[in-house]
Amino acid sequence: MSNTLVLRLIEGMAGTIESHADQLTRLDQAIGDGDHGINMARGFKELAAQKAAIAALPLGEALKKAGMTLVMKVGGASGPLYGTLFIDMGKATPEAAPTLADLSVMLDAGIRGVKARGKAEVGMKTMLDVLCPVADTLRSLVDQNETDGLDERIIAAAGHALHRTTDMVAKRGRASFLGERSKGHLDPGACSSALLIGAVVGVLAPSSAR
Amino acid sequence: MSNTLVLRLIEGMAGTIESHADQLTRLDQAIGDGDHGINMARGFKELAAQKAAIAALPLGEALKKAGMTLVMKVGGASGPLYGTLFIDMGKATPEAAPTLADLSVMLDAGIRGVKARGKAEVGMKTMLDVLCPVADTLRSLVDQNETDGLDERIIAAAGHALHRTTDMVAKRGRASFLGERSKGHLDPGACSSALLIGAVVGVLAPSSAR
Amino acid sequence: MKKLINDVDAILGESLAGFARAHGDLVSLSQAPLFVRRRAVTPAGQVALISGGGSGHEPLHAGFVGRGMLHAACPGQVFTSPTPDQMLAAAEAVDSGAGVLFIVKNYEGDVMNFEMAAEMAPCATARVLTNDDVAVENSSYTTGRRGVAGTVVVEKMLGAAAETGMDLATLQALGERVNGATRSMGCALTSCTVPAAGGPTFEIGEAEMEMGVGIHGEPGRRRVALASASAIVEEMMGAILADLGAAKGEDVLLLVNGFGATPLMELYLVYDEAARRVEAAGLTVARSLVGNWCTSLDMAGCSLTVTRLDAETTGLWDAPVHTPALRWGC
Amino acid sequence: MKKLINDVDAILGESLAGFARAHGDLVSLSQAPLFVRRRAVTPAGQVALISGGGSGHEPLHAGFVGRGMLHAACPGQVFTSPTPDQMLAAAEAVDSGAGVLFIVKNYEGDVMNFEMAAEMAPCATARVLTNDDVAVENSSYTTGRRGVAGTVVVEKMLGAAAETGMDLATLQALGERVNGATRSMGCALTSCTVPAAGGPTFEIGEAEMEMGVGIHGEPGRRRVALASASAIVEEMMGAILADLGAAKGEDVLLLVNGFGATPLMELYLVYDEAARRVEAAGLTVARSLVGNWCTSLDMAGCSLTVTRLDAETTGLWDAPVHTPALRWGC
Ligand SMILES: Nc1ncnc2c1ncn2[C@@H]1O[C@H](COP(=O)(O)OP(=O)(O)O)[C@@H](O)[C@H]1O
Ligand SMILES: Nc1ncnc2c1ncn2[C@@H]1O[C@H](COP(=O)(O)OP(=O)(O)O)[C@@H](O)[C@H]1O
Ligand SMILES: [Mg+2]
Ligand SMILES: [Mg+2]
Ligand SMILES: [Mg+2]
Ligand SMILES: [Mg+2]
Repeated sequence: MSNTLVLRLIEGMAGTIESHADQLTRLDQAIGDGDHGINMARGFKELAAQKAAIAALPLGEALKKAGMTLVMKVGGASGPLYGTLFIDMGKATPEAAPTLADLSVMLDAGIRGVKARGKAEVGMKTMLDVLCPVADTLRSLVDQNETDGLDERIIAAAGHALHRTTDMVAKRGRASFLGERSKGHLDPGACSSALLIGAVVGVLAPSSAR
Repeated sequence: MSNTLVLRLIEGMAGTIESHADQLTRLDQAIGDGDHGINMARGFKELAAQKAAIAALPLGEALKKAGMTLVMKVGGASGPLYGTLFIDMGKATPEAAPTLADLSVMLDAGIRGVKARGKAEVGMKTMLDVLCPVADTLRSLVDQNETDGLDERIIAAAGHALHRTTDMVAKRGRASFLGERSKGHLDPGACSSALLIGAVVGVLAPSSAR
Repeated sequence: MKKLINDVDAILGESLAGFARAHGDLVSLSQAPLFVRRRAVTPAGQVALISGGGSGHEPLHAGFVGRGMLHAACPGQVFTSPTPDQMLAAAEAVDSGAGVLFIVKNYEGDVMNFEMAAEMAPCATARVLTNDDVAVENSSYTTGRRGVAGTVVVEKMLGAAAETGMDLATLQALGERVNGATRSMGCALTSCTVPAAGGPTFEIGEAEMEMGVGIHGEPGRRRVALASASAIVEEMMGAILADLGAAKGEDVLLLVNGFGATPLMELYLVYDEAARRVEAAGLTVARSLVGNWCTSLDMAGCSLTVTRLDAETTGLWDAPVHTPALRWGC
Repeated sequence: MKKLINDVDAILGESLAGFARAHGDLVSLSQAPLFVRRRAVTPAGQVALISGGGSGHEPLHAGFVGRGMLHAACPGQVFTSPTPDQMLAAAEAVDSGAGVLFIVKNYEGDVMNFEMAAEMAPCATARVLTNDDVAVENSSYTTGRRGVAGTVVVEKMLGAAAETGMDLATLQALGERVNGATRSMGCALTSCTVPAAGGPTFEIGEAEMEMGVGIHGEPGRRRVALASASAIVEEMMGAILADLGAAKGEDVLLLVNGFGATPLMELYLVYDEAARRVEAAGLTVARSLVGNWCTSLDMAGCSLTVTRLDAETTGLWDAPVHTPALRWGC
């Protein structure tokens, strides 16, 4: 990936998080402690501030540095989790420009890291409930070699998966303290994941951006 | 004064205070600390509880005991002041049943005590701004030997005097901390004095009670 | 009104029962007349310090009963002066024969009730009146200034002095000197709610504050727009320092006092603003105290207090104290 | 939102600056990475205790840094876990070579950030997780119970034990024992307001309360009608004692903790209700602590904590402590 693409990815993600920070915070007020948007905005602002230095690195190193930046800046549960996602994606990044198949492998590696860090699985009403369906979609499209309309399908998968968190009872994160009362609300971290995926797709395939 | 008259005086005063306690408190919230009605109600409730014992005493002793009961139960600024009023009236009470002239002398004595205790004079937006005009009215009617309609005149004097506290700037009591901002409100202690005078007149001359 | 209470009329007794139960090693409670006293008997020759006033300012005063501070405290109903029977019973309980010093905040209710107690007291009494609140214009035609959080400083220093065996007249003079070296001013963001009244004492808008508020929610200098901590401290500290008249180079004690509903996080932020201004005025913050010491029930806001220190009063401040609310050196 | 602050983004730094200024004799502050440490160097052979967590719970944790308690504290943003760089820098600053014990409240954010710090730490580390909140159902399928005010008890006792030279593994085991002997539950009358969010975290009616609330305004067991202090304590203490499983005749420590906006008067009233119920259950309230120790910004309400005591832990509780917020015995 070229230097400018990484720059634009960081700008795209940081821009989306900044403009949706209040919405993420409101979601977290409903079933958490009301800081998710604030945490994410703090971390991605720092990422944006360091974009030049990060974009100057090879992609794998760039992802690791971005992840470490998030770890050291976001705080809360989402900091170590998003940090691990990026770091472990970085570790799985090939030297050459990644293919779609590489991207799928990288995302799977990042998700494995998130699951291990958070001791969580799909269905627990967390960011994994967006990340995993998206990774599944990407993987199966790559397997079937069907790249037509891939970007719309990814976005659709993220949106649909986010929507499905509404009916889940949280088993991880602060929302889990609510038990049944966590139902009826979107998960904030699932929402930020969907937003980030939207931003990435928007940069990589601008035509299909929401 | 007969035993039952003292009983009825205590009941009359306690009843008025109880039913106007919220109003007195609201006045005190505006320019004081919001407890005048509560203080007075606490004191007069205790007085009512002791009415039998008090009414059994000669009038002078009854007044002193009533005053001491208020001192020990009301608290705040109004406790020592109303207490002193009653105690010093008691000290000026003749052995024989008091005449109207005696009553005037007794009230003057009580007011002297209040002034000394509170280092206050007329015009400082306190209970004295009702007590003094009422005492003046009583004294001049007694001097002129004009007892016709005396009760209405007393009531009118108290009401008019109370009304006039609105425009005063407080120089004593918590309202004095407000300076000019104390204007535009009735003084709570002046209001309780007017209420007590109304209650006393109501018992002594039931026909003219408000 | 949202409060952790049972019956509005029983709050005071129930709360003091809990207080006495929690601190039974230090204090004991008399329910009628109501007062809190040190468990330890006043040593012969030691003047006993008694304070008191309306409740709702906790830990003031009962929280300051103990070694090196008060000998007894007389709690009135919420925001209402105690009655003379309480002071008389407390005096009788803690007087060692050396006399009793009443520490009284300057409110007519307190002044008159303590005065009646003094008139009836069987022992020698003297009185120190605290009136540290610069928010109120100081005019000889009115009641004068209110006693507010500076009272804590007076009680601490006199308590330490009493332990040294200082006699009644000297203690009284010292108290007047400490009070004279102390200035305070406060500011409220919300009203307090007197339980028996059931609703807020004053209405205040979402974007307003009461500058110069008293410790009972009495209106202050003026109602102004909500400002930054920096602007608030600027005005309060300006008024305090202008009135204090300390010379450059002097040591002072800086007390940042919360009114009850303001979190420590904000109080420390205010402390930083205040201390920087004290230092900028050429004074040295030699001693500090930050916390909720002289509260107004559940009011949000704070007050600043500055006391000029000398070697004697610094030593008295540092002397060991062991009370439910304040403890050091032992 | 009404707060004594300047810029919403600068609150934490400004408040900690004031804290460090007010307590410069005891602690010093590192601004980047952000942590508070004891001024005194950790004696050789002494395990260093480090805690931390989101800010907004003051005095927890920074207020407990000092002799006989924590060696360092890492404050996160308001209600947000600190980041691993803070824990690493703090560990480097206070490790004497004997290792570092992290005291972590059971929230995934804290757990994961401390975990990453432990993975990167150059020294030996161990961890004690506090999870005393009985309001949350204890299920192995979820995150488990939250760590709340019981953390204060763990920090005090471990701090005293560390001073005796206890090694890392033994300290960790002791911490787990104290945490295991501790149960808490809370109740909120109003919401807190996170400064950066600008408004209340939850809506709550004039006649409602949140039973079993967490220390970040997280919803609790259920929303119920505002009840008397007696009924509230009955439910909370009932849940605590049922879960604690103490035998008749045992000594316990009773901690009544205010959430920040509840006056001392109410806390002592609650203490009385709580202590009577503990005694009625055949236990002895051997030690008590009443005040605002583990707060939720400006939330009104309180929590109860009960810890079973034995001779060792009683001694650790009584041992001298000298921190900004807690001090006795010296
Ligand atoms: N164990 C976990 N595994 C995966 N995701 C988690 C886990 N715990 C929390 N999350 C995600 O983090 C989000 C909350 O992040 P944030 O509000 O920033 O942190 P905190 O909960 O510490 O305040 C949740 O909505 C959820 O999606
Ligand atoms: N020095 C004084 N002389 C005469 N009356 C006074 C004085 N100070 C206060 N008062 C009266 O007392 C009333 C207030 O009584 P109250 O509210 O019960 O006491 P407090 O002001 O201590 O709360 C005032 O409205 C005023 O009429
Ligand atoms: Mg959150
Ligand atoms: Mg009043
Ligand atoms: Mg009053
Ligand atoms: Mg958080």
